[in-house]
Amino acid sequence: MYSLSLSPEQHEFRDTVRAFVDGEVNPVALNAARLDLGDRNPPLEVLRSASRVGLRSLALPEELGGAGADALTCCIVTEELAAGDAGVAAVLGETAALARALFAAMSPQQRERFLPAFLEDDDCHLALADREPGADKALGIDYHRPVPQARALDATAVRSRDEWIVNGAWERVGNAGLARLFAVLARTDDGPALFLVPQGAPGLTVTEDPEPRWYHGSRGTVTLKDSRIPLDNRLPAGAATRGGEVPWPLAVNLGIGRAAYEAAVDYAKLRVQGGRPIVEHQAIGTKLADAAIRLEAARALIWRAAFAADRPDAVADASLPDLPHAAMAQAFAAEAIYRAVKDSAECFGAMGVMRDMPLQKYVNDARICLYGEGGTADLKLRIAEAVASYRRTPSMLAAE
Amino acid sequence: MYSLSLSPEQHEFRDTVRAFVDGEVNPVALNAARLDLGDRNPPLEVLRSASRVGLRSLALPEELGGAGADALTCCIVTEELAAGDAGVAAVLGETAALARALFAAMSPQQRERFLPAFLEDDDCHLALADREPGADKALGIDYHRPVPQARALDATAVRSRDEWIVNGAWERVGNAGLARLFAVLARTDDGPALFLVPQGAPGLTVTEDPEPRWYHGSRGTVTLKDSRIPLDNRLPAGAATRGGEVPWPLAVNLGIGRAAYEAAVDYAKLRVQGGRPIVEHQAIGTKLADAAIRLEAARALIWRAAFAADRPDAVADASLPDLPHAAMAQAFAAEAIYRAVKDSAECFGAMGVMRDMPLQKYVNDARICLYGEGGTADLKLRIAEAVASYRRTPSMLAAE
Amino acid sequence: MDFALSNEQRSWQMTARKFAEEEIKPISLALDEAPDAHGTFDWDIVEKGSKLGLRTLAVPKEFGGEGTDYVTQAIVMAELARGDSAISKTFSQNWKWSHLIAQACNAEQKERFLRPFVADHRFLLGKGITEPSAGSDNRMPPKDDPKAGLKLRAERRGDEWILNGEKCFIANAPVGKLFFIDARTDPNAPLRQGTTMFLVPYDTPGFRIGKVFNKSGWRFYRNGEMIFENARVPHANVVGHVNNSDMKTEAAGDRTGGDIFGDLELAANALGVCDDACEAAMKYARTAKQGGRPLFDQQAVQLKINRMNMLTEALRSLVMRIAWEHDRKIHSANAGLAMNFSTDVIQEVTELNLEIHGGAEGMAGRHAEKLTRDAFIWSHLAGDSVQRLKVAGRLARMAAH
Amino acid sequence: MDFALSNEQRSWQMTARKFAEEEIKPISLALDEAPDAHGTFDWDIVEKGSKLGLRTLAVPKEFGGEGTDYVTQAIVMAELARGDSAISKTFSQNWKWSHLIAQACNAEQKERFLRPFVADHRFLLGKGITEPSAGSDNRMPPKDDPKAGLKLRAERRGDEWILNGEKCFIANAPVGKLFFIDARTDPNAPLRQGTTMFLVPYDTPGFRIGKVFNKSGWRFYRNGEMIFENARVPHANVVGHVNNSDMKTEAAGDRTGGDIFGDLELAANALGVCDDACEAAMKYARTAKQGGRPLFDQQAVQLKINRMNMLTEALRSLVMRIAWEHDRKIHSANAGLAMNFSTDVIQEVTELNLEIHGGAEGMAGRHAEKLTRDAFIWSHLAGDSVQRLKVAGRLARMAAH
Repeated sequence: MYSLSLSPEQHEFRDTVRAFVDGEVNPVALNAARLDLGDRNPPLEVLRSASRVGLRSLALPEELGGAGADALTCCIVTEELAAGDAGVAAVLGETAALARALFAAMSPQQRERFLPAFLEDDDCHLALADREPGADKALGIDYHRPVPQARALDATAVRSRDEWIVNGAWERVGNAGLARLFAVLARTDDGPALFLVPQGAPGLTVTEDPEPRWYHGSRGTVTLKDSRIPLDNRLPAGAATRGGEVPWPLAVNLGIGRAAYEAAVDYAKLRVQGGRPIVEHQAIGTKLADAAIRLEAARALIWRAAFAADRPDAVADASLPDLPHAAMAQAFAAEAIYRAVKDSAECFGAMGVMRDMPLQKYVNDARICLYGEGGTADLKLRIAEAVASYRRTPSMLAAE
Repeated sequence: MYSLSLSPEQHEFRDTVRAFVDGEVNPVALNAARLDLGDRNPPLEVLRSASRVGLRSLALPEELGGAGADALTCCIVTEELAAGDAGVAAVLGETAALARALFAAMSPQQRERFLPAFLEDDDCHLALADREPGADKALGIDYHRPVPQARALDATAVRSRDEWIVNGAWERVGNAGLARLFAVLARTDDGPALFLVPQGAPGLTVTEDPEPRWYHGSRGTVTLKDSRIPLDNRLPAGAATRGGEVPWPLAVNLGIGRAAYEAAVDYAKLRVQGGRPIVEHQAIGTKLADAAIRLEAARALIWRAAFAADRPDAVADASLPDLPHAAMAQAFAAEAIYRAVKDSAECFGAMGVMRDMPLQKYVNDARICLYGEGGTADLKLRIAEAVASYRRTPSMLAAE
Repeated sequence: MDFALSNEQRSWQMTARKFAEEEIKPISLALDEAPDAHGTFDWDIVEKGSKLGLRTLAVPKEFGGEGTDYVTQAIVMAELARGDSAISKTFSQNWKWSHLIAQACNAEQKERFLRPFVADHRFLLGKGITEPSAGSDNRMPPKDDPKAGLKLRAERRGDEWILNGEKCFIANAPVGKLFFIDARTDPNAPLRQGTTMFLVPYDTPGFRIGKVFNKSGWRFYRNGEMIFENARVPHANVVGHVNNSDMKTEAAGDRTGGDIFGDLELAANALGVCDDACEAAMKYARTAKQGGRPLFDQQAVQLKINRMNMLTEALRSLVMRIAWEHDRKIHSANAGLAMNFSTDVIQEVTELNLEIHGGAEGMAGRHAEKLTRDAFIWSHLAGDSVQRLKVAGRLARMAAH
Repeated sequence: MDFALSNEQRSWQMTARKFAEEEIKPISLALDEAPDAHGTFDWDIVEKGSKLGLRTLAVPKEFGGEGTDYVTQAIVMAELARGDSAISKTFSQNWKWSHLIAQACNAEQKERFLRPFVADHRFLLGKGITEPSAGSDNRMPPKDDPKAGLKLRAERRGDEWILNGEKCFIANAPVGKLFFIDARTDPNAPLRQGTTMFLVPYDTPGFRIGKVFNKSGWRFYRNGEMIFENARVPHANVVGHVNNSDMKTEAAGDRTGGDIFGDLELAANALGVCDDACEAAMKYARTAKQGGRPLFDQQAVQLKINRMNMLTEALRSLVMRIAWEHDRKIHSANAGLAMNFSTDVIQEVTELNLEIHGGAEGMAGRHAEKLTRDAFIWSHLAGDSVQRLKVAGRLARMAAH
């Protein structure tokens, strides 16, 4: 039954997180030093507080000690967090989604070894290292054609007695600088597998990505050099890696857009020019209306993508079209929100570009969502393939 | 509970109407003569068939003999119909929505007099005449200011013994050329009231609007000159006039967009240039992906507006923001769909502008949705007032 | 740097403006609204314009034409389009092929065809390239499919060529007296090496006009199918060399004539339509009222008018620059860029004009609506992906040098 | 019609291009990435440029300047901006106020201020209008609120004026040696009748620079607060007449100098940034590979490059036209339209460039990112609603005539 009403739990999550953002995030995030482009590191104290409210383990199933939130609820929470601080939202979003995927995939023994530490330690964030340098995921020139040939993993895990010896390098690893536990993808004699590597493992090095930062939160390159990992750290085969494709990065984008828009509305009601508050001028009013429309459309598509992740049956029964909903939501939202944020910043005049004030940060943050990871061009090619009913075979997909 | 799954009834409605459109609408609508701008009159035979399938009384409550469809279901049905023929969809949408509003508002005696004829006669369409010439509904210059003064109705209904004598003129009356029953708004001694006027009433004249047609279906000016109407034809006070604000015109727009897009996808798979089907070219693929994204975003906002009409509690409990959802959906969809349709037509090259082929008609039909009724500028001012929390008082609204 | 017009250019501008205001504008809307494709044309306006020299503007003076430069041609196209875009195009279409005759035909052909063309006020020119299954393949022949592109066959038989096949969507087809026809003379060679261009008079045996198309915009500008059934064309009508039709290859020398003119043509025509729309919008905004005050008092309307004029002045500047570049025979990608730009500009400007006229009744509203239909024609002539990719390719080749 | 440059114009173009390539470009990115607002400036580049005449380009020759025309100035701004937009603006800001001195100052003031300005390679100029609560009200004073607009007070005391108040967001404030300051001399009169313009040297007693702003883009171009606490300015420093500051009123005569120059300035600067972006995008697309082939082989990339160049060439054409109009003292709304257009163009072009560079590391990616930050500055200087509404008003006044 079609309904856009939120559940009581979702309302409660939203209210709780909104209060948390007001009380604990904003005082840090709206500080002039933090607004400056020069400091984009996620504030650890805020992350710890968020963990204590349960946001680090939000998506972890209840039976494993988490809040068991579905993809939609994760998006609602992430939007609220990102309206306060995109970096905080990104770190928590990644950890929460990975917690769901990784702990569900673990063997009981592995869970026993890793879950208590995760639950107890407010600083325990997770990271997935599965992208190797040079592994180009873009369709690009191969649009609507089979990818020429499968690319083998460079990273290797070789068994030596009671250990794995892992060597490899992975780039663009989310949460790299903060994670206490990594899952890394490497090649073994019997195919690719994920290995759990704790922070501090021998031979592990993490390097943050260089400026300008095309990500929110933390990201970097992870290398393992002759790292010896206990035999039991190999995750069981077929482990789903990403948390059911929770589209939380889209919700980060939405939170950024909302923060900019709400700031602009507030300012437009206060700032008097031409003898009246500028919101009373058609030019400003129309600009804000456009921003409101874009944000609502973005939210509608993002929540739709979240729902499609939560409920694949809605695609199966044709309630939703069989299209890549997350890609469509991302392509739409990234452009729509960037425009909404730019329009919001414009309402502030020169203040919109000053580095000790929030608007330039929102513009920067929205630009990251739009142009990071190669922009929307490739998403559109993936959508186009779906529109053209061009289906990549599993081996083609594996080859990517 | 948030869900985008359709109910079994909604699925069934959609499938039924889709089959009806394939079987009975398309053979008429895709005829070269009908595609030509010169003939835009809704085909009566198709309307009759649609009535026999129950689409004329779609939104009429079940206890009154209709299908009792809610606003969302009406939108689903209207989109399907409009993908076949926008004119057919518009006539049926207007009648269905008015049937719900008018018959629900009638006294039992009135219902007894008018309902059987409505249910039995497949040609019985309904019209509401409530806009007087010169009654400017645009906010325009009065954005964020009170409307200077209330404008009294020019139309009058004067009681004379056992009859009302009604005089007045109304413009832009949907279904004017087809309606067998009109509800007209006129001033009485005790305030404005609606009167039921059957086709053929003495003194009733209907004139179709001139070219170019800025509407779908049928529209015209209605005048009553000393028309004598039975006393009982006055509708009870407080009758809701529009069918709970069913946003079916937005679904007409969506159907037009979908028809153009689907035609373009089909053609792009067939047409070979550059050694391969044009859909395999990035330029065409990206264009179609953009169209798909715009249409999905439009549908998401339109269905959201329908849901908000069906379930005002979702706004009350803050599941949805307190914003004018229908206006936002319309402003967004009109622009997004027009662009999607233009892009779709472009895929056809010169065939996209030939009057015996469908694409130019879709462009024309989408342009009507975008620029009819004064375009989107005024919608945005209404949205801006809501964004600025400027609330028009009831008397201000009444004055409009 | 000097943007001023010469006296001669200004004089042509005034002639065209007067003709557009006094002769074209009064008939434009009624012709546009004719119920069928045949009622949209008017020979009188062609004759009247021809008598002013507007049909033969690009014919060299030694053949009795006006011999104007490209700047003049751009200005005149824009002025005529301000009256009616399709009527302007009907005139300028003749300039386009006059350029081709002057450039590609031999002396005997010039005598044989230019003279009667100049003499007859109802003599219109056309060129047939597109075929039902060969549109963009003629403009950007795919490297990996040498058989792609036009299929119309011409086979030599003695002193004649026998043509068989069809052309589709050919401008001026139903009203032209002479056509350039590209035909495949070597079916096994790629397009550019296997095609020959022929001069085909309208009364050639075996050649006839098929369907006449009814378009949603540019209705005055006739368009139709051409059918060749053993059509017999003398060998003397071969333009240039056999198997070497393409006048756009670098070997053809002057890149600013013939088809490159088409880029300037669409851009300059669009400019005139934009001028028309800007004028109409300002007039309506200053006179129509809403809430008791002129529409123009509203910021939302002012912003639209600003945008319309902004885009129009940018287009004007670019159009005049490329016209000047053509006169100087400067090679650049600018003409193509201007043509692409004119698509975006004419459509946005006419749509904003229509939006300002929202709900306007009578002439003003009908005129605003017509302009958007005319503007939509640009989508497949000037601004489609193929036209944009072609220009991108030219930019890359220039960057490589 | 002639778009060619004179030899002198071309010579200035080459000087500026060489300076931009050899001196500006090598330092641009590092200055942009300085951690605080103070590290973004570099006096050496100012001195080097000044020695080439780039600081005094608009000062009449009789005062020792270069006395160039507007076309030259537009070309030089664009060339410098191709190296770094903010460095270009730091130079051209001096031309803007040189024009004002030449136009509005009396002979004694010219002697007293232009001479030292020309002589000192580190002498920069500025003008203070905006105040914390008066931005667009200074540009479009509301008719129904005569007290709106700037608040900084100047009161006469003998041969001096005593200034009290604050200016905000003033370009060159932290580095300038001489400023034009608008102050309210009749607090009861509307802005245009109650304001006087003063020449205020940086070392005026009671005058100091407050906060120095750290901007997200144009970081080289310094910007700060000005604080006046009983600042004492001699009466001889009044520009023009008391209560008649506004040089933009029709009475001021030549409308193409001073502030109108600002419209051309932003448009020409944007043009240079677009040239930089187009060049970077083409270079990257032709060298970077994806799937083993150059990015440029992809249609999606070609379409972006087409659009970047299309918008840039349209802007170039319009910029050159308005520069020429300024030289000819032709009055139109075109300069304002060009400034508005430059906002849309610079932002879209730099954003497309960034998109093409998606994921590019190192210099190429950082440079692409910087350009979008610089371009965003246009939003509040050149393309905000007030700037567009002002131009729409001018269009309407012209239509009324």
